[in-house]
Amino acid sequence: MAVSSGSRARTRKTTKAAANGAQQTQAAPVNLSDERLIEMYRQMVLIRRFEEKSAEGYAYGKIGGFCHLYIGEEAVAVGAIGALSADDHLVTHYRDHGYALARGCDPGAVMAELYGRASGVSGGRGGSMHLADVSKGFWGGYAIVAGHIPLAVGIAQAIKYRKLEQIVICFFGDGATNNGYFHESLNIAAVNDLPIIFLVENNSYGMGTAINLASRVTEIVDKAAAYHITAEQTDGMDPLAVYEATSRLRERCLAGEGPFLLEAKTYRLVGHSTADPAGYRTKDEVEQYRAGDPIGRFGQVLAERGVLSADAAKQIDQEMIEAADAAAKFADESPEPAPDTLYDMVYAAPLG
Amino acid sequence: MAVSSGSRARTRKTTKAAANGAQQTQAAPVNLSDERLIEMYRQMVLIRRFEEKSAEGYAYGKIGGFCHLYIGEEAVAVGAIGALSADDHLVTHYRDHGYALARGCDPGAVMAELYGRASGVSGGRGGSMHLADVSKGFWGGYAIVAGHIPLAVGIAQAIKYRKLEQIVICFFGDGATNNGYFHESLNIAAVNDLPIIFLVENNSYGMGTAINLASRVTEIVDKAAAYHITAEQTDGMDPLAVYEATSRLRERCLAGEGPFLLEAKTYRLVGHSTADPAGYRTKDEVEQYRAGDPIGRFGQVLAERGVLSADAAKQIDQEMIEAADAAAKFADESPEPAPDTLYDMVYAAPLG
Amino acid sequence: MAQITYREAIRQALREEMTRDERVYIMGEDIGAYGGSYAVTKGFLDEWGPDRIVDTPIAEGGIVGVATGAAMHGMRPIVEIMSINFSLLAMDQICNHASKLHYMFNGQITVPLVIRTASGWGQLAATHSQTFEAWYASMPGLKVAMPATPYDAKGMLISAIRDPDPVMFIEHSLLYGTRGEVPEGDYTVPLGQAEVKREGTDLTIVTYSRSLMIAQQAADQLAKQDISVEIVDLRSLRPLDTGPAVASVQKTNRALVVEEDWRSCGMGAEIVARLQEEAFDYLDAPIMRIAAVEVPLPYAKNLERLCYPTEQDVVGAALKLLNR
Amino acid sequence: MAQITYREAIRQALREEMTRDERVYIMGEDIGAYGGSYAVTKGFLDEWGPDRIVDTPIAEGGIVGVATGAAMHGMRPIVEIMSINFSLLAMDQICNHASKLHYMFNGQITVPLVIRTASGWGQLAATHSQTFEAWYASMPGLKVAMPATPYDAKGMLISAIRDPDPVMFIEHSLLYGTRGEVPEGDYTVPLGQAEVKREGTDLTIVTYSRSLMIAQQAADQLAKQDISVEIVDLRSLRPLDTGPAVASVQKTNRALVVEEDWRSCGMGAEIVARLQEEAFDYLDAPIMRIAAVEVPLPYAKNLERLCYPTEQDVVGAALKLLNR
Ligand SMILES: Cc1ncc(C[n+]2csc(CCOP(=O)(O)OP(=O)(O)O)c2C)c(N)n1
Ligand SMILES: Cc1ncc(C[n+]2csc(CCOP(=O)(O)OP(=O)(O)O)c2C)c(N)n1
Ligand SMILES: [Mg+2]
Ligand SMILES: [Mg+2]
Repeated sequence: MAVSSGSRARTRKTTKAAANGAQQTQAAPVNLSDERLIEMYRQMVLIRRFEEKSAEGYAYGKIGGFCHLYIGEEAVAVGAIGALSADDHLVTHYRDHGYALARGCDPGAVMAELYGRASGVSGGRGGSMHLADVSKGFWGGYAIVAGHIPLAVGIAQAIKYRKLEQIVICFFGDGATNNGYFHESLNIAAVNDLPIIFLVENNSYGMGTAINLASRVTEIVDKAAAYHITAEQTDGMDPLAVYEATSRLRERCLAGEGPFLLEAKTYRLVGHSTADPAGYRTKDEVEQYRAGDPIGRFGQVLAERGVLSADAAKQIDQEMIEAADAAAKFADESPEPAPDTLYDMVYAAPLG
Repeated sequence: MAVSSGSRARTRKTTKAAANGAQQTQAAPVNLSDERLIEMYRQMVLIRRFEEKSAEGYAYGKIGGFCHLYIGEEAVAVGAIGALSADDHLVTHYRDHGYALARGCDPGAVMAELYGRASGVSGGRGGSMHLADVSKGFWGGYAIVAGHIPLAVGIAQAIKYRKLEQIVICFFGDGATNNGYFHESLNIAAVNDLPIIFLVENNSYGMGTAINLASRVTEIVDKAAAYHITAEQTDGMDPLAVYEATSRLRERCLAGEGPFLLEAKTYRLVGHSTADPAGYRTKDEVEQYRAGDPIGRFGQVLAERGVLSADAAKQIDQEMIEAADAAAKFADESPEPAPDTLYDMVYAAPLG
Repeated sequence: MAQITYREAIRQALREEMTRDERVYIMGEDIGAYGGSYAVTKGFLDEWGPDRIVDTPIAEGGIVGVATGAAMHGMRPIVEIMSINFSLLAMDQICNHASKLHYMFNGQITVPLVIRTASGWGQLAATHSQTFEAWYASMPGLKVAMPATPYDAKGMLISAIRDPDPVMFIEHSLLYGTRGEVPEGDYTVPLGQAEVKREGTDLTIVTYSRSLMIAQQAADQLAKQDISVEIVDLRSLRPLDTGPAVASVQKTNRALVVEEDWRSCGMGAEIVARLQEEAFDYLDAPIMRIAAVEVPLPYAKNLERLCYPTEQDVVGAALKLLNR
Repeated sequence: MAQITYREAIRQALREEMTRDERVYIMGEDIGAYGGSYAVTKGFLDEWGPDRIVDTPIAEGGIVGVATGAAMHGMRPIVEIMSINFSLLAMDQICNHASKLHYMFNGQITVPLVIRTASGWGQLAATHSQTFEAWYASMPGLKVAMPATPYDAKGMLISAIRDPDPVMFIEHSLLYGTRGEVPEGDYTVPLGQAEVKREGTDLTIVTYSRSLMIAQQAADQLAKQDISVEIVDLRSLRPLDTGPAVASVQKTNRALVVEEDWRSCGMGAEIVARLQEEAFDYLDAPIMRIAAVEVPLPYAKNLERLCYPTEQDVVGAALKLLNR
């Protein structure tokens, strides 16, 4: 009978290609105006500066609980979310500051959420891991690893049932792909042909566990074969590559060809959370990735294209530092949620 | 970047081959003595006649709860379990009468379990879905779909830790492969290189839901690519094919090359349980499979090889009818569990 | 009024709401071609088609999550989980997701989701004979309904479907065939309201779901001994309406809880705790609990029979409570 | 005796048992290279190597199942689940599998499994701030330990590891840094035994885990008002040893339960139910419960502070119980 040749040894060698007959393809040229390119750069810098400010807020005890920074991964959120329309939907995991900012949430309202203030995007009830702005189709960050994937599939199911011209993008990490929810969700999405892109941020670690200790399969695209879902890898340190892939897959979702899995190779340049010194990685490894910092890289690309001068870059950086400072100031000056709201909204329709 | 070509359209066409580059291979010739071949035939007939007797017991109200018959799938249990050594381990789902009999459990003790009697293999506490004989390495049937797969992986983990010369075989259905436990278990088994064969009985239905309504992937071997596990398909209506594949993969497990996934294509010739009239399948479909009844087919093979005469076959059948009758008689005459044992064995070490 | 079964009452509620509201649809394992493991949705696939009767893979966690997502984005999903025992596989989705979102996201998200599932038993052995209503009843953000009669089943299911919050709607496999009066067409029984199902003066029995039947039978028997039993059917377990039970105990001064869950940490414990909090001075005797025996439920019929409360258990407890 | 932390007490128990018994090993997410999310296993990977300190993928259900299987075949696994909140993803394995097998298979299988997990909170928001001990305490076949002090933590963990049954061993994130006297080396505190942690005459407080700390602080404060409080620490929640609490109530005639779970259907309900069953005639007032507020726990510090019982809540309730 049939013998699969997808053995461990063979596939581990082909790290760059998907095991199931994948090929290297060149990213299609991206047609974006200079303004859009600069806007993307601004967003990336905003996220970086915002995150640095978050780390500071955490150190000062203004932010509590768990706080997961997006430093190093900015290109993914900015590229992918930049490819969405205003009607599309996002569902994300807890490392969610970057998505919120890329989706255009006000940095003050995001920081206020981290500070646990009434003016926060979730009224101070959710905190860092649970940002949401449903008016923008941003259905929230979720803190149970992989638990949000079926929710995203459900939104896509509603879209299909309601015959809307929308797609869903669901962000999660490499670690989440080892969880049962990943499996059940991709299978359900596939068998129902739903308009959803599963965007895996492969940063090679789930918390402190290296990807190869958690699975034989370190190229996440390989996992899509189990659902007959078409999968792609993209360079998650390059916002244009992510933008291009997302745009293309989004169109295909609208054409009824979904779902898709998009793997963005990326790296977090800081610890898993603000509490993590990340002793499980070598300095060398981190330095190597730091040298390819996506902001520096994208700045250079834009400089080479003549879109962004050194001065302009400096000015953007200054503006974003100020924006982050202003966000922190806004948060700090915002009132805490009123104690008498504690029991509000446990139910949409309280009874008895 | 890399683009996977494992798209739905392409793969759906290659129904006979695994999507990831699978090839058709010829089953290696099986070297079994005439005695063993006849013994396998006897086991298949025993299971068939036993199951018919179970249906009768259910109809008469001797058996309660859920009762899932193995009729049509006998070749899988007999072939696979026939390839194991006495030290190996089995963990199975609830459709488990066939495994118990193929592993050599006394038919009387099995039937007594179905009848809920103290002389049952599980003392009458487990019933049809929870047969076990740990002295034979048969760790039981389990009634939560896919819930036993991690248990089987754990037994394999213990084997590896304890450096034992043993393997585990874990039986489950096509429907179970859509569950999160399947995913988590295969991944954990793979990353730890455990000596286990996941044997999927693909009978094209999970209860009343056709396989293609539950997943895009109807050839279960395709799912193994997501774990970089080597997978094979075998003809689950041919005990020799199943035997050959299991023997070979068992050797490889012992050599440290595990885990493996083995998909046996089979069909249940009766309803999901004794309560199911199976209205979701066409008569034609059932008739087609009935024509290829594995017992008839195997009998013919043995006849052609000159191992089994028509008379001998008839005699075996008669003996197995009698064995099933005797099992039912034994069960019926066995006492119920003593009421004062109700609280026994909630704990191995009751406290306070 | 027509006498119909509990099963048929639920079918009526489902069909009427699916007719009334296009956003209502049903998802679950084997609800379509198979017709539902307890035949509740038999024929629905033909009637409504595969967009509204959605057969799913065997993936309770995924299914509940998907339905939750659909509810977030404008649908009114009803998920059938064959057995409450399998809801353990969806526990995280029910409790960490569906029940939390409205509050955690400050009212931005609502989850109008109904999870229909069945409690019950009948030689199904340890993993298929449990009931977990007390767990769900502890969960803020979730509503829990557990009707005992066809009338309540239909009226409460309609309420649940129209409710904007997630509702665990817990049926009972041994009630599906029971009959009672049910009006055709639209009516609702509100969630969160207990009801006195039998008036009496000597003793209060607080109960819900199938145990109501046992309690009624016991009350009939006790009536022959001139003992007058009042029975309060909780119907909803969250929010839990203890008003009628408290009022009843203030009258009878003696109370007994009957349930099919294990005794330790079951609903009975909560009811006892509240009654003694709210009616301490009225109690002439400790409140008693009749519940399932605390073992993994055995398959053998003779053993299983020892595990669940019987009419005789209730009668015995009542007599003991009354010192008779 | 050395004063060490609750964390260090647990570390000692783990190391001593791993030294004593080769079959003991630890599995869990980020217990190796990361050192454990609460640093309980920090350094263990270097000390014991990857066969005995097994980092796993993020798959709570799978992990508990795998450990159960290993326990069946001769190992003594200890699984760490980072947070009791994530145990919902393993609920089916814990309840439908590990807890059932010994009984369901008529004693053929035993499951000497320890699941270590942490209750606790601290601006972790709704999905990371719950505690589910009452659910586990309802499960036949499972044992549940929830120690409050370093001494009990070490002694009970050793007992749990040596026990042939599955044990949920529930630690508390806010206790890891607390200190107490702990002997070096081998000693055990038996599972299933409550202990009087403070003797008194006016009022009984029944509690466990971190709430013991709150209760002690409240008792200190009440002592200044000449109110003498007896505190019973349950320590194990299944089997639940109510003996010391009943004896205490027979002496004080007034009882108060303090817990961090939500009030409805929490441990407190079961304790109240049992105390009124076993000491009804001794009670001069309804038993009170101090528990967490029934909302999905909010992130904001000022709101969260309103949710969990404080020393002041306990003092207030005690005064009320004593009509002062
Ligand atoms: C069910 C569950 N288990 C464990 C955790 C703890 N945890 C939080 S983040 C994380 C790692 C996730 O890794 P990955 O999916 O790769 O995302 P990344 O943080 O790398 O972006 C873990 C284990 C959790 N939040 N939920
Ligand atoms: C978690 C869970 N969900 C649902 C069920 C009900 N159920 C029992 S068997 C079955 C179908 C399983 O199909 P498959 O895995 O293909 O095995 P087969 O019966 O075809 O051999 C279902 C849905 C269950 N027992 N457990
Ligand atoms: Mg990661
Ligand atoms: Mg099947």
